[in-house]
Order: sequence, then structure tokens, then C-alpha cells
Amino acid sequence: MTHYSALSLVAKAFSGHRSWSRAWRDPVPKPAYDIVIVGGGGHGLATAYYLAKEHGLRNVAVIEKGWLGGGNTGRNTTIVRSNYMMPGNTMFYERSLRLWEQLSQDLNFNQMVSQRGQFNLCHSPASLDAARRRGNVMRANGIDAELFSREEVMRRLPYLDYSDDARFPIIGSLFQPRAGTVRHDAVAWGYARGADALGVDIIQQCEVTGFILERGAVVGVETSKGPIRAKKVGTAVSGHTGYLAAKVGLRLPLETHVLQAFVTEPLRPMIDSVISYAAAHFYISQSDKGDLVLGGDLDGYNTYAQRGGLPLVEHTFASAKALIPSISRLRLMRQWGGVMDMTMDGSPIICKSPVDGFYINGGWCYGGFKATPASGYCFAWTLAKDEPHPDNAEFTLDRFRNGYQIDEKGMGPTPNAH
Amino acid sequence: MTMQPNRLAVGGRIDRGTTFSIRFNDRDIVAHPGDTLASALLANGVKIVGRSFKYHRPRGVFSAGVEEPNALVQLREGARTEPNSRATTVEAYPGLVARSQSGWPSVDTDLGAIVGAFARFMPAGFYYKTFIGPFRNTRWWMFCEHFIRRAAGTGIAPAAPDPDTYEKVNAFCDVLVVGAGPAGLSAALAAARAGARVILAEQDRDLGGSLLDQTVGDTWLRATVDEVASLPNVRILTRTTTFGAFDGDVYGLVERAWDHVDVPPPHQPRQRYWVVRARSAVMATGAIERPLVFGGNDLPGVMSASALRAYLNRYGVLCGRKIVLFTANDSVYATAGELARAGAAVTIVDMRSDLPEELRSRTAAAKVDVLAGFAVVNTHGGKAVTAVTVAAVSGREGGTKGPVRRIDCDVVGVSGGFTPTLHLWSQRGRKPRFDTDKLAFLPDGSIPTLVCAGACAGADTITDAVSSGFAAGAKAAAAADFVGDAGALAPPKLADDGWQRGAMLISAVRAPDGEIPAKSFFDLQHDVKSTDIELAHREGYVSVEHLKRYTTNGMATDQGKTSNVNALARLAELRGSPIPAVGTTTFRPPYTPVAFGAIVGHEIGRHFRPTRLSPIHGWHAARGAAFIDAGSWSRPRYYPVSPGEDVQAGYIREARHVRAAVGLVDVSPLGKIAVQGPDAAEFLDRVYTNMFSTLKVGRLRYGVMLRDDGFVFDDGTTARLSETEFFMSTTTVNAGKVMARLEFLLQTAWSDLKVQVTSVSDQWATIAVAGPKSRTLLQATCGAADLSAQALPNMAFACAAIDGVPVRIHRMSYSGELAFEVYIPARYGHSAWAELMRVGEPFGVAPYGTEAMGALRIEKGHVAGGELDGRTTLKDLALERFASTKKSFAGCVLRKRPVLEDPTRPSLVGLMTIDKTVSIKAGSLLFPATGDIAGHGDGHVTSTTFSPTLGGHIALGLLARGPARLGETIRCVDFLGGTTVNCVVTAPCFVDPEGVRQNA
Amino acid sequence: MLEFRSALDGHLSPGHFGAAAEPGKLILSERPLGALVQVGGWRDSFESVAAPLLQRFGFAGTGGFAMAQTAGEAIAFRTAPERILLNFPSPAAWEAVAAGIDQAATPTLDLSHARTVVRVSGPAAAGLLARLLPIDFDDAAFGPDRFVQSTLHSVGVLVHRRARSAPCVDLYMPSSFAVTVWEMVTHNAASFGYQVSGAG
Amino acid sequence: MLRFKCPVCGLRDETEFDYGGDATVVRPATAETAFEPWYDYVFLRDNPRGPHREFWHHSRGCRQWVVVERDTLSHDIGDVVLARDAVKENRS
Repeated sequence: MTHYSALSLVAKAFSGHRSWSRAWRDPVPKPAYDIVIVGGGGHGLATAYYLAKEHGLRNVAVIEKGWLGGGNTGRNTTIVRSNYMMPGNTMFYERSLRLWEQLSQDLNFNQMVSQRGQFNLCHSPASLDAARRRGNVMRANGIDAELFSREEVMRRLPYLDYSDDARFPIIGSLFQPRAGTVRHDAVAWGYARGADALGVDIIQQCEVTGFILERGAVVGVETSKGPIRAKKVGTAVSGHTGYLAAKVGLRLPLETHVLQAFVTEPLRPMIDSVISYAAAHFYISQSDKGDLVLGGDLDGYNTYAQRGGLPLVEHTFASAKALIPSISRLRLMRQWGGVMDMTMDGSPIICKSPVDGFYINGGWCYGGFKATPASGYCFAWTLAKDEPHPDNAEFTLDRFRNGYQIDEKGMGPTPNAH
Repeated sequence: MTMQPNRLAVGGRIDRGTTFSIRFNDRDIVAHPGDTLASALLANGVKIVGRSFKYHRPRGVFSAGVEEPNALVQLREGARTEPNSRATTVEAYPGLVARSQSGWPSVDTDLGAIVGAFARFMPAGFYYKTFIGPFRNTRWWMFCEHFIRRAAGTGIAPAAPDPDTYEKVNAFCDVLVVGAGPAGLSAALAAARAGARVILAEQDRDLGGSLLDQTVGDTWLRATVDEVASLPNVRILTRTTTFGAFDGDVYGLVERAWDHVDVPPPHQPRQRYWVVRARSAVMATGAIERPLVFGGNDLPGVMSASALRAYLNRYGVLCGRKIVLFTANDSVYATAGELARAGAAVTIVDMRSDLPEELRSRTAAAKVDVLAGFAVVNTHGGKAVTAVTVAAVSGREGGTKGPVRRIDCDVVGVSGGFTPTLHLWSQRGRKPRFDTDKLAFLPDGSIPTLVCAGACAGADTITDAVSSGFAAGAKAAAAADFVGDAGALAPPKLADDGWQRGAMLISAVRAPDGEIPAKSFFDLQHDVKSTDIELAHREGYVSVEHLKRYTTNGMATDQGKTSNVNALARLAELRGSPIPAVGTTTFRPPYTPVAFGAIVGHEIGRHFRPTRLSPIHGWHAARGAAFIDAGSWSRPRYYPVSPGEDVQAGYIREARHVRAAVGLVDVSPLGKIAVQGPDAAEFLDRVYTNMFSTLKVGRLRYGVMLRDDGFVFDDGTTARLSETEFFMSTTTVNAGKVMARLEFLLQTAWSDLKVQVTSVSDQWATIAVAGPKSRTLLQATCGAADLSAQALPNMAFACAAIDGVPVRIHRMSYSGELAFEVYIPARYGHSAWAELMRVGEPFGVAPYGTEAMGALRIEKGHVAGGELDGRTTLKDLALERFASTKKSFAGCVLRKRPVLEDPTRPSLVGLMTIDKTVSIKAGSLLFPATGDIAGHGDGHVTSTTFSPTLGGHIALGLLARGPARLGETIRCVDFLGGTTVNCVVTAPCFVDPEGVRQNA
Repeated sequence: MLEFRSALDGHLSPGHFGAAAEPGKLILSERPLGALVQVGGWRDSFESVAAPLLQRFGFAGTGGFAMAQTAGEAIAFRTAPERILLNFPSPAAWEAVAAGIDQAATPTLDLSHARTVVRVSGPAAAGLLARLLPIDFDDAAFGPDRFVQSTLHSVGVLVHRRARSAPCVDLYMPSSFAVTVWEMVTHNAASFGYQVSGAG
Repeated sequence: MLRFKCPVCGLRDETEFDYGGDATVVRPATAETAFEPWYDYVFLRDNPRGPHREFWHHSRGCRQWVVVERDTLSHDIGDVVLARDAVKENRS
């Protein structure tokens, strides 16, 4: 693996960049592995990387039906943060943020982790109280958080609508300074390169069509490139967890939904932080290239089609203009949709399943991107040790059975409301 | 004003009789109606319009349409400024002001071009490999990013809100025809003649499509347009882009209604967003000319060949005097003749060596030189092209062989073939198929309600386009059940040159040394070169999506309209696979960028969301109430008695007054639901945790509902009006959700119950009258009714009248005082309130708002939003006594799950500050008096207030093992505010726990 | 008697607003609602119980979902399978019958205060409505006596095309939303130019 | 934009409706006291990739709950019927 640095870049420039090597191999699948990870997105690749790095398990394959990073790693709004309130979530997401903070160096691949800070705007005394509770939990757990007054928000984000005409007045904001954005494609590529260098086989264009079951246990996968045996199989397939789990006879507490995201034409710097507009489920930031990146609410119905509808486009645009009136004449350049597992409490699942040999990493709702490093770290731990890491101990399937719903929004078992 | 050096004396479709001035980069430019900004710039000899994003290379106008990658300008000024506007689609109007978006100190002399010297250190993805920094944190990258961001972006966002308006229109039709070129016009005609209701949408100002760029075919065009326009069942929308195709045969269109002026006329929208529900549609979106890639192909003067034709024939602009047309297909030959006739010296460089005799003779007649079997290898010139180097073609892969020769020229027109515009097709979830004969991606398979026609379906000539369009129109009409006879349509009489006969698809031209010249650009806006694609391939980024993301090819504002296919061909070459095996990227909406304002229409500012107002709102407003949002309602928060009175002082005054005398609060926003039918009591028994079938007519009962997962959903008080009718109230915030849930249960699993539910929230104004003098006041207002404690005990209701209007008086208390809720038909609510205020004057009646109402309920320990947060159980909220053991109810099974029964769960307590002068903040965490303060604590503070009754600060909170800790001192920690307040744990009810006052 | 006060009180000032337009092109007004009563029932008996009840007011029967019935000044809308809204110019017509209705078989409900009616009339009415509701208001699709229940500015409204020679449409909206809907209507009407008139 | 043919109102935009989830799950009788049927009903879903039967509430129309057949991959819409005619209740 070529080490990446400014120096290597300069050196290779003089040979016309002809001596760069492949970032990852294109191996022929072996007949058997210790562990097969289904899904070559950020979570699957991170899992493989940490299996190799932290647990010395290198006889590992990641199987991807398309091209690596082609799922939700490439279909998100690139936001990272750790402002979670519920026990079970708080420290998991904080672990993730801490891993993000050193990921470029760990992977020797610039992830462009940009801790620009995130505002969660508050619009009523009740939402300010809720933000205070969240911020206090964060601070009590050693996570950075601040509560800003309306005046402070006005000073920092002068382009929002503070007029009497604003439908939802901005009365304050929770702020996490360490939150920010990450270059999403770099995550998949960086983990892929890192895992590959440690010996993991990344097999693209290989679709898992079924599971090899023996005596009720999963002992491998059937794929478009033939059967591949494995002592353990883990899935990290974003919106398709339920679909794959059904193949081993499991029904899961989740539904698959689509979330749309949007980018505008590039602009000179305008928005420096991540801003989320709680009154309308809308968030916005600006990329290093200058595009404004916007996200809205779910389309709200079960779907595996990676496309969204007009109502949510209208909703998102209206939210954008309500929050930032001057955005009116800017133009949307591209929109897309990503499908995701929405669980019955809005929190993820990382656990051993009731079927031996079958491990689940899913249910990310729309928090999956920011979770990538911790998800990989904890899933690798769970696969390697057959028991959860303390940070994913609550992300079980059993929690719905015993009543431990990790419900950040208090919406109950209504997947499209989380 | 300056001359128009490139404007021909005659020709074009502009209005030469009118001349006006526009400003570009502080220079006056002459233009005519019918010009675009680009045609005016070209007419006036402006070569450099912008600088490229990465290397700051000079860039001129490339195209004449929406695909323009180069000529992006900052249009207009001030609050109306619009970044990234394509000069090629901006209509010129008097007073237009535009600027180049890049270049310092000017676009002509850009010091940023120094970056070009470092180009070799900035290959594709270089930033992934650098700026990582030696230490394990993000500081080094963020330091570098600070400078990188400064160079980000192109245009500048407006700083002020948009002064213009926009509107949305819902439209319905049988057949939507997208595009009014020869195919679209023919389709619209066929569909309309068959009787279908047609919408014809064209992005251009004029109908005609590619015919507008020609000098022949006008007779056909005029006749066809006239007939289409004359049909009453056709609606023609020009300046209207169909930007997206969505499920349900719904299309999103944006009409630039008044974009061709600086300020729209009064009350007229700048743009109009059309949501078209079509029973079927015809996609006649044409095709976009593909560039050829060669050395220095980005210099100003290198243009799309079809654009040269458009500027010549539509705008009367001859872009150059010595023109080289570089092609690998037939389409430029007609153009060459026209350019030559207009006075240019034209040389065709055609990569094909075996040209048909017909083409050769035509070019000879037109005095056009043809170099068959040659390719342009490189351009010359600093800020604009001055010459090209050509060499003989060798093989079919874009190779050349020596010797090279130089041809002086000032414009190079390029045509690498055409790319059908399949965006809408792709948006409907279909992948295009690569046709190896036509060398183009074409629609694959069929969508019954979307018919492709013309160039986007692979028609090679205008004749083909007309016939395919006409057939498509009839087919689409038939899909919408219109099968009337459409007759026939004769095609225009044209000598057509297609682009398919013997065409070649060349990814990039190689110099005789076998190399692709260094400055061969694929994506002109993002400066993506062949070496970038090669590097991506070398490093394993071999999927088209990886290529796109790693090199950013196709990610600019034009979304790859000119660059995608060439880059794909280059990747295919590198992979050694045919193009179909490599695939293509997916087109996402929108087809061309869409302004936010257009889509939002009038739902802006205060009207972003609807606002509900109580029938008594006018009184509150006149009284000077301070309002606050509660759900979708606007409610009085408090009524300041002086301009300086803040909410804190106001609510304490109001709450104290209620306990001392009598107050009125408008609770009209409470959800109210009529539950009617013989099974109404049974129904309520199922949805509420407690029993309602035992409730007597004339009485009220408080009820709690659970979600099916056993958590508390909502609460409220319900009155039994008759054996078969109940009047339910819900919280304001959950009113809609409760209603939907009741309807769900009754229409699905419980459809055997004879019960119907109806929202009557808007039927009733509700005034709560609370305080020791409330009975006196009410009695004085509704004289006849007996409101005594004997006649109307707590949790009973009575019918009465206020000034002749029948009202219902519920005796119930949220404040803990003697209190009543008066239900008045809504249109009498305002005057009933005024009457109560009038009658109550001697008793000292005063209005109070939501803040005082909250203070009173906290004093009384009633739960509300802070406690009903969707995560609490009956036990958590000390409401377990409302769980009936005599019946089942929704949620009764899952509420028994072990974690929900855990005795250590945080549950409801009261908290009183030990130091009465300090307040607590809701959202503070609770910790024991000693020990660490870390983790999630023992619970949190849910609601706080100053208690006028107790003269100190109190709160409700959820505390682990709360009821067992009464009297314990605990710490309320607000980390964010930096305060720790010691509190004593109490029972939740602070005032009159025996209920003496409310039962008085 | 207490003052009867519309939810739109103070929001309709007569005059011409928005773009210049010929008189009568678009007229907005509030129509006094009179009495609005909901008649409900059960699947097994609705037709047999409700039809005679409606016939007492001169309606043919329970009617269909798309067309309103009129009988004199009274209007009946079949809004759901077992649900009909009756509108009378004054409560008297209804009250004469109401007392005798068996509420267990035919639950009725007074909604006279729950709705506010805005009337849109003139040749531009269909154009304005197309800007407000996701419904096809073409004459062929929405002729006289047609009614729909749909959404205007996220608010559920009932839209009724009156059987008159000139286009005339009544919008029944929940009273608490009347002001916000009215403002949305007038914002969209401005590009046509509209007249606010005192009476429907 | 999804469009559904409401049995009462005719073909209408998705914006008039609210989504109500999987319509194949069967609500246990209120008297059901066993845990499993309730756990299954409230939490577990087939979540199919393909044909799906689902509830929609015509909340800004006739306020009827309907059952829609819709393909979660193609978004093709099949039959739409009133929920009360489609739901097989569990009265065990």
C-alpha cells in the first residue's frame, strides 16, 4: 500500500502519477472465510477493518452486490455528531465521534473530518427544555454541548429568519462544537483501503442470494459468484437488513424507508456550520466545494426504491426558505434518495441474532453515517467475541421484548416518525 | 455602446428594430429582443466569460443551451442576484446586469491561473492523500480546509430575502408533451387531434426546438405551431422546464414566467411551479451534442458545432471568421455550408476517411474544405483559440499519426455525436441501454404511460423526429383512452444530415506519439482531464460511480450533460470493456437546476405552516396579549399589564390572581371529539385505561390512553352527554393523532362497533373560569342555571345559557381551584368571553395565559407535555390507579414488559428548592446529594415554575425510585447553565392535596 | 343575545386588491353558513334510516360521493359511506325535524360553528383554485354540484361548485384555520386581481 | 408523488393522506392477554421488497382509512379498498 502524504504526492507527480498502486485489490473469492460481512458500505468495511486491526481476524471477506460505498455511504448529508440523550445511545455515538476525530490518521486517508459545529435550533420554551436535557446528558457524559440564547444564535447565524414574520421563532439553540461533516466517499474508500491492506478480501459485484444453513445455523452465503462458507456471517446492508434476515426466517422490528437529500449549485462560503431546524425536520450545511447540502424528512412509506417524491421536495424547499429567506433564488442541482431500516424505536441493532452464525448490524434509521466507525468497531467486537461491547450492549433485538425502547423522540413503535 | 463585430447584417430571429444595452463586467453590450446573454456577448466579440473551477483557465461560451458548462454568470444585483446562471439560457432584457463569477483582478487577467502551474500536484483525489497531518486530530485538516473553503464555490448567494413572489399551480391533463421541437410539436398535434387534453411544455421562449436553429423548415413550423395553438384542448407553456418525472405520472415543471425582466410586473410571480398529473406523457426532449476531447479543447473559441449553427441562424451571430469544424459524424455539414455562406472560411476536419460522395460534393459547392480522416490534436492560443494542429487518424480508437499540420482559426466547432436527453426516463427508475449502432444511450423497454419520441428516442433526422413524434402522440393519447383519428402529418421538406451514419464514438484524440495531450478536458467546468480518469482507473476506482466521485467528472452544475459519455468511453477503454458493460450513472432530478423560491410558492414566512386561531383570538390581540405557539395554535402566553412587564412577572401575577379571585383562560385549542353510537361506552373502555361504561350521564371523568406498546399516549376529560354520546377532550398537541387513532381502530380491527367519532374542536370555544370567585362569576353570568356545589358537584356538567346562547358548563379543575370549563358555540365565544369579563369586573376577573396555567398545574402536580413525552408509563407518572383491573384496554399487555415494571424507573415527584430564591431549569439532571455527577443521573426535571402560593421555586421531575425518596435532598444540575441547586423531594401535588378548594 | 362573530371578522375589507382586473373576474366573500349538521349511521341500516330522513327535506336519497344534492336552499354532501353533511340557510328547518331522530340509529351532530365558508366566484375561480388545491377544476371534471374534500395549505376543506350560471365555488374550512386559509387564498388571488365583497 | 384511488373520493394525491404502515399485521382482540401476539403485532414486520398491503388515512379528505396494494420496489399501485372491508379482525 502506498503511503499517502504530501511528500508522496509530490514525488509521484514527477512520474506523471503513473506509479500509484490500487487502493484495494479485486480478489477472487476464496471458498471459505472465518467471517463474511455482507455489505460493502461504510459499516461493512469498517467492521472488516476493525476485525483485522483490533482482533487480528484477517481471513475475512466483505461482499458487495454493487460497488463499494454505493449504498448510503454515498447517499447522506455527511453530518457527524454525538448529541444523543438516551442511555444506550449516548456513549456509542460519542465513541463514534472520537473515532472520527482520528480516522484520517488511522486510515492514512484524509476523511476531511471538519468539526464545524452543529446548531439544533429551538422554537418554543418546551423545545428549549428538551434541548437542555439533551445537552445536560451530553455534558454529564463528558461530551461537549452548549446552549445558546437567541441573541447568540443571531450573532453566529445572522442569515436566518429572526423577523416577526417567521412562523417558528428561533429562541435559542443547542450547539455541539465537535459536530461537523465528513467527506462521505472517503469513508468507504479509506476503510476499504485499510481493510484490504490488512488482508481482507473485498469482493465487489457479488450479490448474496441466500444463506447456507446447516442444522439451523448459518455457515455461509450463496452468491452470484458461487457459495462462500464462513464461520460467521454479519450483515451491514442498510435498508436491506429485513430483506436478508427474512432469508434466514427472521422478522425484524423495522421497516425500510427512503430519505431524500439535496445539493445546490456551488456557492461562495455562506453557511459555516451544520444547522438543524427542528420545527420542520430540516438540516443544512455547506460542503468544501461550496454546495449547500440539505436534508428533510422521510417520504414516510415503506420503499426499497431509491428515489423520493415531490411532496418531500416541496417540504424541504419550504423549510429551507422559511429558515433562510435569502436562499430563495439559489437552485437545487441534484436530489437523491437512500433507503434505510427504520426501527420501532429509532435506534440501531447490533447483535447476534437468534440464528446461530448470523449477526445483524442494521436499523440505523437516518443516523447511520455518523455511526460508521463505532458501528464497525462494535460489530467487529461482537463478531469476534460473541458478546457485545459495552457501547452496543443495548442495541439488541430483545429490547423490544423487554421494554427497553431507546426512543430519542418518544414517538413509539411508528418507524416513519423517528 | 460598442459595435457588434460578430453580428451579421441580416438573418436570425432577433428583433433588429429594437436595440438595448446590457452590462457585462461593467461593460455596455448591445443586444436585441430575442437575444440570450450568450448570443449578445458573442455578437459583441466577448471571448472570455469565466474561469474554470480548479485551474482558473479562461473559458468562453461553449453551447447555446442548458448544457452549458462554461459561461456561468452572476446575474442581476442586490437581493435579486442569481449565481451560476447560464448565459446561454438567460434572455437578454434592457438593463440586464451580469458578471463573471471568477477571476481576480478580472476574468481576462486572473492571477488565480498560477494554480495551473501546480496542476501536476493536484491530480484527481489529491486531497484524499494530503492534509492528513501528523497528529491524531482534525486540526491540521481544518487549518488547510479554511483556505480550501475560501476558494470554494462559484457564485455568490444573495444576502437579503427575495423581493419577488412565486406561485404553484396544480394541473391535470391527458397527455403531457415535454419539449416542443419537431417531435414534441408533432406529438402534441396528434394527441390533441385525438381529443386528449394536452399540455405542451417547452423550456425555450419559442416553440420549434432545433428548427429554430435552421433556416429551412419555417413553413412547416409555422403551420404546425398555428394548428397546435388553435386547438382549445392544448395548453402551451413556454419558458417551462420539466425538471422531474415522479411516481404516479406526476411531473414537476418550472415556468420562468417573468424571469426575462429585471422586476416582474406588480403582483406577478417571477416563476411558476406546475405540478402536472398526466395520464400519459410524451418525452420529446431531444439530444445534446457531445464534445470531442483533444488537447486544449477548453480554450475560448472551442464550441459545440450545433451552437455555432444556433448563433448563426437564430441570433444572426457569426462566431468566427476562420472556423474549423471537427467532427466524426454528418451533422456539421449543413452547418458548414451555412457558415461559409455567411462569410466564414470553413474547414471540416472529419475523423472518418470514407465520406459519402454526396457530402463531398455539397461541401465543394459551398467552398468548404474537408480534411477527411483527420483529427484535431491540439489547439493553440493563450486566451482564445488561434489555430489547431491536425493529424491523420490512425485506427478507430482516436489515434493519429504524423505529420501534424497547423490550421489558423478563431473558432473550433466540435461534434462528437449526440447524447439523447433521457433524464426524465431515468428518473422513472429505468436504466438506459447503450445502442452500439447509434452509439448512444437510448430508452430501454417501455413505460406504458411515458412514450419517447424524436432524438431522445434515437431519431436521426428531423423527418424521423416528426414521424416518431406524431406516432408517440397518438400512442400517448391512446394510453389515456383517446383513440380519435389524428389524421396524418407531413414532415417538413429538409435535407437532413443525421449523426448516426458511419459515426464514431471517440473518447479522446491521441497525439501521434500515442499520448492523450495533457490538457484534454472531459468535464470543462471541473477541469477533469484524461490523466485524472487514468489515475482513478489505476487506483481501482473503476466503477462509473467511483470515477464520477473520485474525479468529480459530471458533478458540476451541468451534471455531466456534455462530459459523461466521453468519460465513460475513456473508462471503458481503460478497462478494456465495451461501454454497455461499464454502464452509466443515474440521472437524478432535477433536469436543470431549480430555484427554491419557485417550488415554495406562497408558503413562506408566517405561511410556511398554517396557524390555528381560537374564536377569542381577536379579544386577546386587542388586549395586547403576548402570543406563543402551541402545536399549530397561537395562544396568549400572558397579558402584560404594562409594556415593561416580562413573562416572569406576568405569569406570577396572573397565577396569584387566580388563587385569590377569579381568572379566565382560553382553552379552546383543547382537542374535542364527539363519540357517538350504541357502542360508545364499550369503545371508550377499550381505548382508555380506566372505565367509562360506568360513567353516569351528566358526569365527567379523567381518562388516560396508552399506545399499544404500553406507554402513555394522551389524557383528557370526557363527559357523558347521553347513553350513546360522549364528549372527549384531548391535549392540544395530540388532538389530531388521537382522532386518527380512534378512526383507525373503528375502521379496522373494531369495525363491528357502532361508534362514530367526529372532531368538534372547531365547534366550541372553551373558557376555563378558575378561582374562588369562579362560581359567583358564572352564576352572575348565567342566571338561571343552578351552579351550586350540590347541583353541580366537581366532575359534573350542566347546561346553561349566557345571554340567550346555550352553553355547557363542565365543573372540573386543572388549577386546583374551584373551576369550570364553559363550552360555547364558537362564533359566540368571543362575546361570551367579553360578557364574562364585563360581568366579572366587580369580582376582579382577569385573563390569564398559558404560562400561568402551567404554573397552576405544576403547583397541583398535573402532568402535561414535559411529562407526557412518549417515554413514560402510568406508573412513572403516578397514574397507575387509572389502570382498570376489571377490563382489557389498548396497551394493557405490553405495559407489563419487565423494563416498564422495573421499580427503579424514574417516576414523578415534586421538587422544591431549598433556597427559595433560586430557580431550577427544566432539563436539569437529578443526582443524589453526594457523589459524582456523571452519566445519566437519577432522572431529570420536567417542568418548573415559581409558585406564587408557596413563594418559592418548584418543579416536577422524574426521579429513580422517586416516591420512596420523599424528603431527600437531591441536586438538580444544569451543566449548560453551570448551576447546581439543592432541592427537597416532595409529592407532586404542592397545593391543596386534599382538594378542598376544587371541591368547594 | 351574544354577538355572533365570524372567524374572519375583521379580515375581509371590501375593495379591489392585487393586479388590475376587470370587475367580476374574481370575487371573494364569506358566505354565511347557516346550519351545518352531520348525519351519521351504521353500515347495516344507514340507507334505510338516512334516506327517509333526507327525503323529508326534499332530497332524493343519501346521494353519491361526488355530487352534492340540493333541495331548495338546503344542500347535502355525502362525505363518507355513512356520513352526510346537511347545510341549511337557518337552523329552523333542521330543528323542526331533529328532535324526533333516534340518536342510536342516526347520530347527528351540529357543526354549524365548526366551519367557515369562503366563496370564490368569477371566471378566474378555477385558475385560483388550481393554485390552492390538488384537484382538477376544469369544467369537465368539476361541473355544477360537484364537491370534493381535499387539502388547502395542509388544511382539510370541502369544495363545492354551486349550480349557477357563473362559476361559483364554496370552500368549507375548519373555523380555527379560516384566517390562515383566507390569507393563503388572497396571496394566490393577487396575480389575478380580486374583489372582496361583503356578501356571498 | 403517489396517487391513490380512494373508494370515496377518487384518485387523489399522496399529500391528502397519512401513512399507517403494514396492513397485514392482525391486531389481537382487546381481550387477548398473551404477550406474543401483541409483541408480534406491535413490533415485527415482514417489510417486503415488492408487493405490500398498507394502510393510508385519507385524513385531509373523507377521513377513511384505506388499504392500498403497493409495490415497494416499483411504487406501482394496485387495489385500494376501504380498510373496514379489507381487515380481517381477530376476535378470538
